[in-house]
Amino acid sequence: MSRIELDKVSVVFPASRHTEAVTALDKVDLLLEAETFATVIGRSGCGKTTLLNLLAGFLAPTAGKVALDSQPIHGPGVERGVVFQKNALMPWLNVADNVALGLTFAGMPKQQRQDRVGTCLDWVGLSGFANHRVYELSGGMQQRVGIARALAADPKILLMDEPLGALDALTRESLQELILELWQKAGKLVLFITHSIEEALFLGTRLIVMTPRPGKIHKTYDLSFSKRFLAGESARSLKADPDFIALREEVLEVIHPRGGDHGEP
Amino acid sequence: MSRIELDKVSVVFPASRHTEAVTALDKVDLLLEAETFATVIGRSGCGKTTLLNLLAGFLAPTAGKVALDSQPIHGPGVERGVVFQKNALMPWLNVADNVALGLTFAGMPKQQRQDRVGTCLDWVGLSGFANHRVYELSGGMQQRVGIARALAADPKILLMDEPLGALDALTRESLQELILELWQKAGKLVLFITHSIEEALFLGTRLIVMTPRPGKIHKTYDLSFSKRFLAGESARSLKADPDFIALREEVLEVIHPRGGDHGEP
Amino acid sequence: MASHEVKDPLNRRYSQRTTLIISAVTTLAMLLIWWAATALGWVKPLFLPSPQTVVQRLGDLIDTGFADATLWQHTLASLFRVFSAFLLAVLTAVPIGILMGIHDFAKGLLDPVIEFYRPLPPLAYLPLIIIWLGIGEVAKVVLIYLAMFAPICLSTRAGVRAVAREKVLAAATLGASRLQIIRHIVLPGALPEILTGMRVGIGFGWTTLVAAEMVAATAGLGFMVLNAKDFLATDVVIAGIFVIGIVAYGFDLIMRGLEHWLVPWKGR
Amino acid sequence: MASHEVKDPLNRRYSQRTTLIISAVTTLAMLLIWWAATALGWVKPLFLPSPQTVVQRLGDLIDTGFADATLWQHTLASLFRVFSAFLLAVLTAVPIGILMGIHDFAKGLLDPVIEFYRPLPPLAYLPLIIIWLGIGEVAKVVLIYLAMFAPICLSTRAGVRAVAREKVLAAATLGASRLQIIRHIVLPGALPEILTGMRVGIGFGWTTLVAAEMVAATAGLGFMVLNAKDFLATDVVIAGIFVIGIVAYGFDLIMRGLEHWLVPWKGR
Amino acid sequence: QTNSPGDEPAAPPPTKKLPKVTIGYQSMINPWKVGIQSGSIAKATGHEIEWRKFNSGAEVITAMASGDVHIAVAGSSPIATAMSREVDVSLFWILEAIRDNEALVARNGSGIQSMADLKGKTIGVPFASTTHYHLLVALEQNQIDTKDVKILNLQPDAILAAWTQESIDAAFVWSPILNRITPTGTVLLTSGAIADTGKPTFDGMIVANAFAKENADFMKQFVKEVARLDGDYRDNTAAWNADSAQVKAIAELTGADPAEIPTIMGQYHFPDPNEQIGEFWLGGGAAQALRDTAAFLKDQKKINTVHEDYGRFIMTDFAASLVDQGEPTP
Ligand SMILES: Nc1ncnc2c1ncn2[C@@H]1O[C@H](COP(=O)(O)OP(=O)(O)OP(=O)(O)O)[C@@H](O)[C@H]1O
Ligand SMILES: Nc1ncnc2c1ncn2[C@@H]1O[C@H](COP(=O)(O)OP(=O)(O)OP(=O)(O)O)[C@@H](O)[C@H]1O
Ligand SMILES: NCCS(=O)(=O)O
Ligand SMILES: [Mg+2]
Ligand SMILES: [Mg+2]
Repeated sequence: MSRIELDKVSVVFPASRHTEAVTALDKVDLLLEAETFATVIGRSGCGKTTLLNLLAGFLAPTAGKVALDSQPIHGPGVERGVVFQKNALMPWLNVADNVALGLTFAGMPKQQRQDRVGTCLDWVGLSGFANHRVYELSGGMQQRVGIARALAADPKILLMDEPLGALDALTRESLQELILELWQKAGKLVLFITHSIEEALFLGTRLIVMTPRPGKIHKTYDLSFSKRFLAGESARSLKADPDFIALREEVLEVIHPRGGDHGEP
Repeated sequence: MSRIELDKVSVVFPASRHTEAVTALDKVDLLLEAETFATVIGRSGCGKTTLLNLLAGFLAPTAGKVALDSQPIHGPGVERGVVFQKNALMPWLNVADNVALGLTFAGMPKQQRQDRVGTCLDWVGLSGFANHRVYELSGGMQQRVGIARALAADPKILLMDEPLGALDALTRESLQELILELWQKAGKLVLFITHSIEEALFLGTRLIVMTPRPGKIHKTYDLSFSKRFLAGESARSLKADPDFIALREEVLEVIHPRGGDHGEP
Repeated sequence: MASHEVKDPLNRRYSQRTTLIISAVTTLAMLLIWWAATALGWVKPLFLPSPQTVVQRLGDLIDTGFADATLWQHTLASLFRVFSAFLLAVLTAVPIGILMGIHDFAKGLLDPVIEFYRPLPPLAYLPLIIIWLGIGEVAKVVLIYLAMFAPICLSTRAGVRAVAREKVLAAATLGASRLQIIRHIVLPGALPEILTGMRVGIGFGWTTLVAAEMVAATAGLGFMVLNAKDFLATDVVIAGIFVIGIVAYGFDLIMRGLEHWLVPWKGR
Repeated sequence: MASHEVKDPLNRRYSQRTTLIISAVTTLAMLLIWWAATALGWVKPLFLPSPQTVVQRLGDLIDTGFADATLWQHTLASLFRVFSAFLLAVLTAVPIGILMGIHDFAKGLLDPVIEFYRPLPPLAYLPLIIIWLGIGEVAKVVLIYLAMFAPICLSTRAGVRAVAREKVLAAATLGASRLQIIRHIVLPGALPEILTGMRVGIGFGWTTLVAAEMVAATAGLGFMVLNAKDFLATDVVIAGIFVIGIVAYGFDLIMRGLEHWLVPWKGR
Repeated sequence: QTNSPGDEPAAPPPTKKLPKVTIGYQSMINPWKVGIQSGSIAKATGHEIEWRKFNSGAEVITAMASGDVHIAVAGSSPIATAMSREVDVSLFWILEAIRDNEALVARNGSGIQSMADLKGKTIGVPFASTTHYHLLVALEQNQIDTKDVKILNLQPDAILAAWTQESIDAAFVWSPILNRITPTGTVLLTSGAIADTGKPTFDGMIVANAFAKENADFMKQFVKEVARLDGDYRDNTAAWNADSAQVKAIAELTGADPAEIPTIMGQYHFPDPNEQIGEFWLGGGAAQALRDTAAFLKDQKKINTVHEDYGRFIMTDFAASLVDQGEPTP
């Protein structure tokens, strides 16, 4: 199950007093099946978050159809977990209660809830911070709480908007591994937006390269680096693989063509 | 002239109700001469901005001495231009007036001011935006206005806190080249904080690697890549130079030691 | 066209037009109920005169007036008091607020005075003002002035304190003198809050108007309402309230327009 | 130790302790001037009684009272009115504010009413309230209630609207029902502004107290001050003003404490 | 006017233009109102006069204390209060002795038949006024504790409103409001009756001392005109009928019904200049009455001090100047 289908989907933000109309997505077709790890890359403003918002049900398309298991998406749903670009934690709850939020809504008994929250905090390396207020944490730690919150609810589909952006290299790597493992174990469908080409290549089974004005899917690649990693190859050697480097150069060229336009970031 | 000297400088932020005392800088010695391009790198929280604040005169050391041309620094001065990490533009002024601010304070006549502002906006690729309100610009464009503002005042010493962080790869490169050229032409003393090891290696004649808790200068390197670039070598070939790659690995190892602590970002 | 609009699990946004229409309908409905209540005799005119009576009284007030002055004269008298007080308040409270924002010394000096009198009901110190300043215009203007001073001054102070330190430091590295910093950074930086303070202040002042006109006034909207009340002229009371409400709304519109015009960057 | 402290080209921060000391000195200086002015006979006691007289009168007020009630009884009467009104206002304004924040329909329905009466001086509609509700406690509590309702309601509405959309969406993706969103996201998210509204509201209510007690009261701090004024008892007027000011300050302290305690995340 | 520095400080020449004189009046019905309305007082004194209407004596004495009002009308009780509080004023004219024109009235349907029934009832009265004083006296004389009744501070107009709405059970007030409420009530007690127990009240005119000293001439002209109007009423009472210009003028100023004005005025006694300076009034009685009033108010904790002698607050010169000139006495 968990099959997402976009059929000629366009999103146009109408002109306002100060801005012209923006075609954030232009007739995008996309098919994502369970067990896909889709990574999305593209310049700032090319429509990555817009795409994610469509799937999350936060946004309805101006034209075209967005369907989950052949049913049109009408709004947010518990089967689609979201990790937000700008974290959306509740400052009035401590770390543990933030992570437990989905479980609370589902009415899970307290003991069970605590166990699950403990596991998830462990995953993201925040075991010692259960009782901290979220605003006492650094940006990177907050981002990890947001990831733990989404993971705790164990959704079939995981939509992540630059979830590792604010993390330092080491933490970032360990969370990449965690997400890969969870994805493999549970057969989730993951959509993962990133600004790092290396990350996109390393994690995805499907790389979606987008270009802006109007927002379009320029090209998609089928990848196997993550599978090789899970099979035991080291991250270092994978990233030194000539295929990896060649692909990196290719994608870079697509995103930032040499001698191309100087358009605003 | 323009010689900056730090003599056993420590900065301790005292404990507050919620936080323990932080030793942001611990007995740091540093000597910077005119025509030095110093790049500073280190993990988040290692004291880079604190170092810059000392030089800018925004902060007084808890212990030790900070001197400019043998005179202790007592506060901000017009000879030390600053590009802020978080841009500090004036939203009530348009782009041109923001850039002209230093010239206005100095009482420069209008015509002359306009010429100078035009040049500076040209440099940062914002010629068409002179009359825009700064809050109408993207983050990257605002950062460039901040750079233009500092450049317009033509200070002897230029202190820059991650000035190119929010820029896309292409714009970033052209601004790197601009800063290098200005530095070379005017014989300025530049202190440039960055999170990108590549950028630090490429730009600096002096690389300062800092480590946190307590904030210390771990090591400094004398570099010549920027000089080679200005002499005509291409950036691509420089970055592929084995020396460059070896140094990159070395610095990376210092900043993020494998198997090292998992400290918060 | 609005198909791109974002879904909200709370459904909390209608279009602005819809809301306006609902508001218009509500207003009409209330007028209708008022009319029905009086036309069907549910309430005595002493308690609630009919809308027609009020409108007619409004006409009378404009033509012939009440308590020896026309509506126009009453309104002018009140506006004069409020605007004199406002002018005085802005001219004193803004500089003092800036000083308090810049100098902790000034803050320490003036804080106890302002913080103490601020929460006092103007009616409580009205007796003192009358005994000190008499029953003329001065006492009235001072009462309104005092009601306006605190919000404008405290807003200005808060605005100055809220000017980002980096902005001030940036100006200093660009060679600004102390005065240049105040003129080019602090004043414009605090302007949004100064204007907010002025808006709140004029509202406070208007609220205090009736208290000011309670003693020995011979014209003014507050005086008119109080006088009408003494003669159980409920229609004049209600007409007066409408005029007071409309003027207050006008103030608010003007101040909002001013904000929009002077500080378009507000909240950015 | 403060050598690490940041230099500011405006020099605008002293330590909090310094400011407090300056404030204390100012307060003392003012008391001294007051004392000197009366002791040296610069002003007649009728205009400004000496500090000693006021303190002594305060003692009398506590022991024997004024206008057939002790200071304690006057204070209790006023507190009772303000707190009844406050309770009523919170119980009605918060739910209505939430509804207006969530539903544009409710907003459209109630906005015209609230926006119209909000800027009206309570003294202006006091005559109507008296005509409709008489001169008993109900009229007094209603007047204070009305002064409190608008700020609490509008703050609550603004707070609800300010709850970040992402928070609501996040809750929805975590499976929250509409009610769960209101209970777990909207209510705590709006709490800081609700508390601000309550603080402003209780201030407004207190300011309206004297107006409420102007008509037909037999006890209350406002009544006491007005009554004292009628007999030119300036000492009692000033003593009353002090008590009113102190109670107002107490309210503010309590509400700030409540904020600190209930919404420690405010502004983060 | 120019004064060179060397000049002797000379007394202001009599031709000096006075600043506008401010005079406060109340709603009581009396002949001098005609002089306000017709402008004859301004004409007689040759000065521009700003007339201010006050609701009751409490407002009057506050305004006098502030110095913004030069001359004003107040009852003996607020006058006693002002003098005890060291307001710099003097009584210089007795406007009227108060008798049946101030009365305690119980509203029909309130269930009050006698003074004793007042217990637990609500009584409206303008605080600090003569009626407030008399209400307190009457309660004391009837051994009713002030805490057993609900005394509300209501200005005369507000008393009428509250009466109409039946939110008060009784009121102690003066005309013209008194005449509006008596048709629907029962008079329990008149001020005349209380006066007969040795606690008289009166309405008088007070003047700021400094003003009186500097403008003796104005004062003389002023009392002369007031006395002339009183005299005209006394001499031609019948001519002051409902249709007369005088009564219309009074009605205009006070809001009273012209038809009832002659009756109301009939209840008053307006002393002539000889009576004014006589033993009963300015010559001694007034000071005694003020002292008694003050003593009572002090007992009631309304004021703090009672002066030994209230005679020093009384100026007989202006009234006396009329007698010297051979003003006719009836
Ligand atoms: N609510 C909105 N109203 C108007 N325009 C919008 C809105 N949201 C996004 N846009 C525009 O749509 C385009 C795509 O935005 P989107 O947020 O999807 O970009 P993105 O690829 O996620 O960028 P980034 O990498 O910076 O997050 C941009 O040009 C943006 O300005
Ligand atoms: N005003 C302050 N009060 C207390 N601690 C502070 C203050 N400013 C900085 N610090 C602490 O000092 C240390 C150094 O901070 P600094 O801002 O210099 O780091 P940085 O290297 O610039 O980091 P980044 O790369 O994130 O900008 C940090 O641990 C920080 O938490
Ligand atoms: N006689 C009533 C007038 S006064 O006492 O209120 O001055
Ligand atoms: Mg995005
Ligand atoms: Mg920094």
